[in-house]
Amino acid sequence: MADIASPTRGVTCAATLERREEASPGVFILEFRLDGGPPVAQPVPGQFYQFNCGGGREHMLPRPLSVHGVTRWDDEVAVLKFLVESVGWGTERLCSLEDGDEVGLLGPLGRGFSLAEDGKALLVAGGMGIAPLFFLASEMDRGDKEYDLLAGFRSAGQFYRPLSGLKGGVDVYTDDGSLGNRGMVSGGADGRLEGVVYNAVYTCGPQAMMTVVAGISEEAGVPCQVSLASRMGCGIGACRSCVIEGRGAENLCVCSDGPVFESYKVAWTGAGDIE
Amino acid sequence: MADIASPTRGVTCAATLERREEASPGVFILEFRLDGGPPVAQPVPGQFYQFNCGGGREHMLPRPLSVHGVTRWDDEVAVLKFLVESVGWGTERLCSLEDGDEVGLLGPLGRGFSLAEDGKALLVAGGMGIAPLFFLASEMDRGDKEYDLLAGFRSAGQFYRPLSGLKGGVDVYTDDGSLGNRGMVSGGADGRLEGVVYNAVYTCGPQAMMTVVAGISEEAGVPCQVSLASRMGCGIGACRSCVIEGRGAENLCVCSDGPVFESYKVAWTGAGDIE
Amino acid sequence: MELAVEVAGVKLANPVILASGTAGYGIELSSLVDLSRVGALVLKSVTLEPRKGNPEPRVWETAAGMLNSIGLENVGVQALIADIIPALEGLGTPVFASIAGDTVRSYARLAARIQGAGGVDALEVNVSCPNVEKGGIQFGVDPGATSAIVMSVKENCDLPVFVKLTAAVADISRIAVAAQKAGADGLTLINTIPGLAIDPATRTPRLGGVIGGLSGPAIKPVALKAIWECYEATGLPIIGGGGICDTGDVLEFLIAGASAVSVGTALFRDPGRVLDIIDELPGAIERAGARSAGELTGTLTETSR
Amino acid sequence: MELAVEVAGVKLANPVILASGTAGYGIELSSLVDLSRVGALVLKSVTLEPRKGNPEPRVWETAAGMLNSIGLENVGVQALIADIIPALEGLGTPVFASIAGDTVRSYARLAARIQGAGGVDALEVNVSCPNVEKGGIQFGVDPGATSAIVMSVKENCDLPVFVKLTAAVADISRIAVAAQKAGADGLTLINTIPGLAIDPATRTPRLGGVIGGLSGPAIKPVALKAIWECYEATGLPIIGGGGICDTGDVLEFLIAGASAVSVGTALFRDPGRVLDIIDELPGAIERAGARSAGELTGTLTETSR
Ligand SMILES: Cc1cc2nc3c(=O)[nH]c(=O)nc-3n(C[C@H](O)[C@H](O)[C@H](O)COP(=O)(O)OP(=O)(O)OC[C@H]3O[C@@H](n4cnc5c(N)ncnc54)[C@H](O)[C@@H]3O)c2cc1C
Ligand SMILES: Cc1cc2nc3c(=O)[nH]c(=O)nc-3n(C[C@H](O)[C@H](O)[C@H](O)COP(=O)(O)OP(=O)(O)OC[C@H]3O[C@@H](n4cnc5c(N)ncnc54)[C@H](O)[C@@H]3O)c2cc1C
Ligand SMILES: Cc1cc2nc3c(=O)[nH]c(=O)nc-3n(C[C@H](O)[C@H](O)[C@H](O)COP(=O)(O)O)c2cc1C
Ligand SMILES: Cc1cc2nc3c(=O)[nH]c(=O)nc-3n(C[C@H](O)[C@H](O)[C@H](O)COP(=O)(O)O)c2cc1C
Ligand code: FES
Ligand code: FES
Repeated sequence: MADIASPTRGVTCAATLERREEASPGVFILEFRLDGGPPVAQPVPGQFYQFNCGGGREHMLPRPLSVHGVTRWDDEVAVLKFLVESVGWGTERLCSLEDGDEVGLLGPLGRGFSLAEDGKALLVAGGMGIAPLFFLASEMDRGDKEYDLLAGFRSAGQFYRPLSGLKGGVDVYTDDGSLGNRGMVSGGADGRLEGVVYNAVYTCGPQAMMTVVAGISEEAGVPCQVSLASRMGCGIGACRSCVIEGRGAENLCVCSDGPVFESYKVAWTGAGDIE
Repeated sequence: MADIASPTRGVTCAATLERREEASPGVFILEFRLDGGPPVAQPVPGQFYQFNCGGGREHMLPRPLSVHGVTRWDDEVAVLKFLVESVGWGTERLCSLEDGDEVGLLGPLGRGFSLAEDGKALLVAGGMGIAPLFFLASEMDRGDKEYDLLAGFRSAGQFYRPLSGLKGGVDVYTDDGSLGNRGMVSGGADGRLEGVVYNAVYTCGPQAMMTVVAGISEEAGVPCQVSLASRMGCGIGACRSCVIEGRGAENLCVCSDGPVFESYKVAWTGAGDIE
Repeated sequence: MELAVEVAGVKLANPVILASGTAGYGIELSSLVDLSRVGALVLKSVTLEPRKGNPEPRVWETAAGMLNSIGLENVGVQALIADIIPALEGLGTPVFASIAGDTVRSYARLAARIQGAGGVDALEVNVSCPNVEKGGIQFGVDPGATSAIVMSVKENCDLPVFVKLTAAVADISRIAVAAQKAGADGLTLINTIPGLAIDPATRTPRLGGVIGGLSGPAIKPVALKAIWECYEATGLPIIGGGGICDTGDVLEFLIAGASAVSVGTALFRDPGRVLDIIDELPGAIERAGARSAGELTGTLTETSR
Repeated sequence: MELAVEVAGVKLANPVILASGTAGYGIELSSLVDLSRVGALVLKSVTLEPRKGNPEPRVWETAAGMLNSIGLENVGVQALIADIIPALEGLGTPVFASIAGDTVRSYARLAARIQGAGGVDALEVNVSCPNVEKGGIQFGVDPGATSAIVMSVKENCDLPVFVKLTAAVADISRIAVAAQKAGADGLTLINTIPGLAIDPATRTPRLGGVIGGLSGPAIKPVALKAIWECYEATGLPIIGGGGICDTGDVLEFLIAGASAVSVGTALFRDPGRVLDIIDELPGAIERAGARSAGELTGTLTETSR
């Protein structure tokens, strides 16, 4: 796993909501300032934080969320961006925080994407998979790396507007054709990998989609990195809650071996999804 | 128990905080407007409400609080006043509500004080026992009834300022003598019952204090009504959580037989206290 | 949407029942909750003689639950028959009486008395109260004792008999099978789980009775497991409960194997909640892809996701 | 304020221990939590051979708790001895190894292997894992099996032996007494309580392993009762845990009869919490009127208020 960005050691800290913006119905961009300033490790795309969303003793498990961007990270101030879909108690609570409200964070955790030295990359995002992949694309923009980004949404209403500001080529897919191409974003990836020459694929989204993207990448001989999800306890590799099956029938620990894996390491039947 | 105000049947409703005022450190006057307007029964002094203070599934039991006053009760609007000391999770939560916040209420519950037709009454309040007794005194003011009120506090800092606005005679006791008389309010009651002729005693406060007041009232031959407390479940007489022992070794149900009892009905060893 | 269910021959308009001990004798709740709308009412357990119960404090809140040590305070079977059951006549809702004894013979006599008096639709046999010194949970952890009690109850009455079991055993299905063999018509699962809470300041128990019974959402996973195992082992109709607060909970209990569900602790926060649950149930059942409450019973598939 | 305690001859700087299975092999936590400050570290239970554990999902949140069905995934005793224990050398904190087997013989062999390798201060014998098909909780509900395992472990090692029991039995003190007679030096109480959660939308269990073990504040009252009863019945030193989140909880466990306490589920919300608890403990002990942690152990008075 040497070519996947090596895990940095997370720290526990409190964070204060600085900005909340509804990106699409039920999906929010949340910016948190880390209280006490920036800790040692700045997160890389694909890494995640465990959120203690409050709720007293009723809710004992933290909620994992991928980093969506680094708004500021200097000697004094660290502000991180997350893209959160409200799907249950914890995310609903996060999405209804108000400026100045505090949460507990642990991170950055896990291994992020590891970028190829040069060449062009294909980024394939389905649904909330856009959270880490938009961060990745932004970082590639900063490093002047070439990429195309395929992004799938249920329909036009779910489109993530900041995509328009990216430097790379962005192609949108919707299930109902209400915006961009009609159909699955994995289908788009298929066409691309046949034609254009990419030297890496990075993907995140529902498991079915990642399974397809991993398959066609392998067929096309292009290395593919996938960002997986699974239900987590500790987030640091201690409790073995989050494991999925590797291709050698071994256990892969999503929180500390991943969440980003080379696609060929994963047994695609048991892998988790993010949506 | 015919001479104790008969129980009215409570209803469940939501209520919105209209006003919060810190009466003394950690003690708040909270005014709640009942959503949906006034239900059938207007509370009388000594009755209480069960507060669902929120907290998701972590906190399954409601918190009982005596009515402290009726700010408004007409065809459109019902606003009730409570005096709450922050002593644990639920009361802390109530005391940190902000205007416009909602809680769930059930009430009015239980039997309140029943007023003698005429003559002069002695009201003896210890600590938070002032909550129902101030309501009683205010009602007596409205009905032009004669009374003296003895109120005991830990020290001057705990003094409940609105007492100064009452029409009846108010005598204050503090444990440390920092305001009014030094010593126990029950001692004050002793002196009073020897000299002045009262035809009723109404008391609420710590159990030790009520035990003394009940004893000296009985000795002086003056009927005494006590407002008891105990840990509650349902608040409506269904679960038998709240019982205390009666003088005939029978069970008295604080929530529905009480919380106000004639003192001679209570076996003073097992009785609950409010502080 | 069909909400009506039949459990051991008792027809309920909907599967939502008020749990024993939390709704008193019904009368106390009647001005707050329209009892004609609930599926059934299980009365507080009664004993042969009236009982005063345990010393106070009798309740203590715990995380997502509560401990109670009421100790079976009750009016006794005589008052139940003379005062309570007649007062509930015309309610339009099935009434279950619940009985608790300290000997096999006392259960038999309770059953016979209630049977003789009439006016109830079914009998719940409480062999799992954790708050009494004699009987109670001591019977419910012992297949032999449970069996003997059920047999003697069945011999003494023709009412449908539900046996209320405790989950505080290594293998509840053994007890359930014993109850079934002895003739139980149904099971009620689960009673409270014994627990303790301590006041560190005084180093004394929070409850006058020292040990209490844990109820509320905290015990829901334990209840669901018990119901699933007893359903698999016996196929008996089950009234399932333990921490039910909303329709999602109700669905879980039905799927685990319950034919009807009981709401207890949640009544304390808001007695009206039980009617909300009933109102919301049709929509929830539909979203779960079923056309009736009964269709969900025992449909757990053992593969996840 | 004296925080140091001694449990079955093992000296701890303070009574707060990290529970087995929630702190991995220590290494994972070490950059987050200064492990030299905790009272002791109990390693994840190991088996003779490495185990892959149960299908995912393996955790599910419940009200004030969680279910887990890890299924004893572990690196096996060989890797524990070769890689883990050496890496923990110099930690300055006592390390407890935890062992789990599916036969009496496997426990004996595990004990012998660990004893031979050295580097640990005590042994925890897990006879209460609810998430394995063979062994685990099946042993822990059976006094005979528990006794046989403890005897064979004691024959094969000189380390202080703590037996970790389940509270999912009718009478835990019976099992505790059996363990004591067989030579146990201490008890660890309690392991998770078996439970079930269901996804109503799919009518499938929330866990790949179907049944999971319930932990967290939800089970605290059950744990306290188990500890109190086992303390009264055996007087053995007890490591008590189940839902501990703050110093108030720690005090309750000590008073019930624990000599040390273990924190598990609460680590997930905030691994650093355990150090806060240790920092706040002296003040809390003082407020409870004691001069040391040890002074509180087993001081419950059976009258309330
Ligand atoms: C590495 C990782 C990165 C993620 N990044 C994002 C992101 O950037 N944006 C986003 O909106 N969501 C993301 N998710 C999914 C997010 O964690 C879940 O939606 C969230 O935990 C649901 O919590 P809830 O309380 O709202 O829902 P509930 O259903 O109330 O949660 C109940 C329990 O299930 C767990 N859970 C439920 N769904 C998931 C899931 N899909 N993955 C993991 N645990 C789950 C929760 O941890 C909790 O224990 C990510 C998940 C993982 C594992
Ligand atoms: C009839 C009645 C009237 C009351 N009137 C007032 C009032 O006007 N003002 C006021 O400040 N307080 C009053 N109290 C006391 C108040 O109910 C408790 O202070 C409150 O319930 C504590 O809850 P908590 O969550 O803050 O504390 P916690 O300690 O967190 O409560 C834990 C549990 O104990 C119960 N409990 C704790 N203390 C008491 C108590 N003394 N009485 C009953 N239950 C208790 C709670 O219901 C809860 O279940 C009254 C109590 C009763 C029974
Ligand atoms: C205060 C209280 C009193 C109870 N009394 C009885 C009883 O008399 N008989 C009985 O069978 N169960 C009794 N129970 C148990 C409940 O009927 C129910 O089985 C248990 O509380 C679990 O359900 P819940 O979590 O919905 O409350 C009582 C429970 C509580 C909380
Ligand atoms: C994810 C998880 C894994 C666990 N694994 C083990 C284990 O391997 N061996 C063991 O003896 N106990 C194990 N336990 C039980 C804990 O050690 C502890 O006894 C239990 O969780 C109760 O404490 P808590 O409520 O503080 O978590 C595990 C618990 C959890 C939550
Ligand atoms: S969540 Fe604990 S090991 Fe991954
Ligand atoms: S609180 Fe339920 S009977 Fe009084």
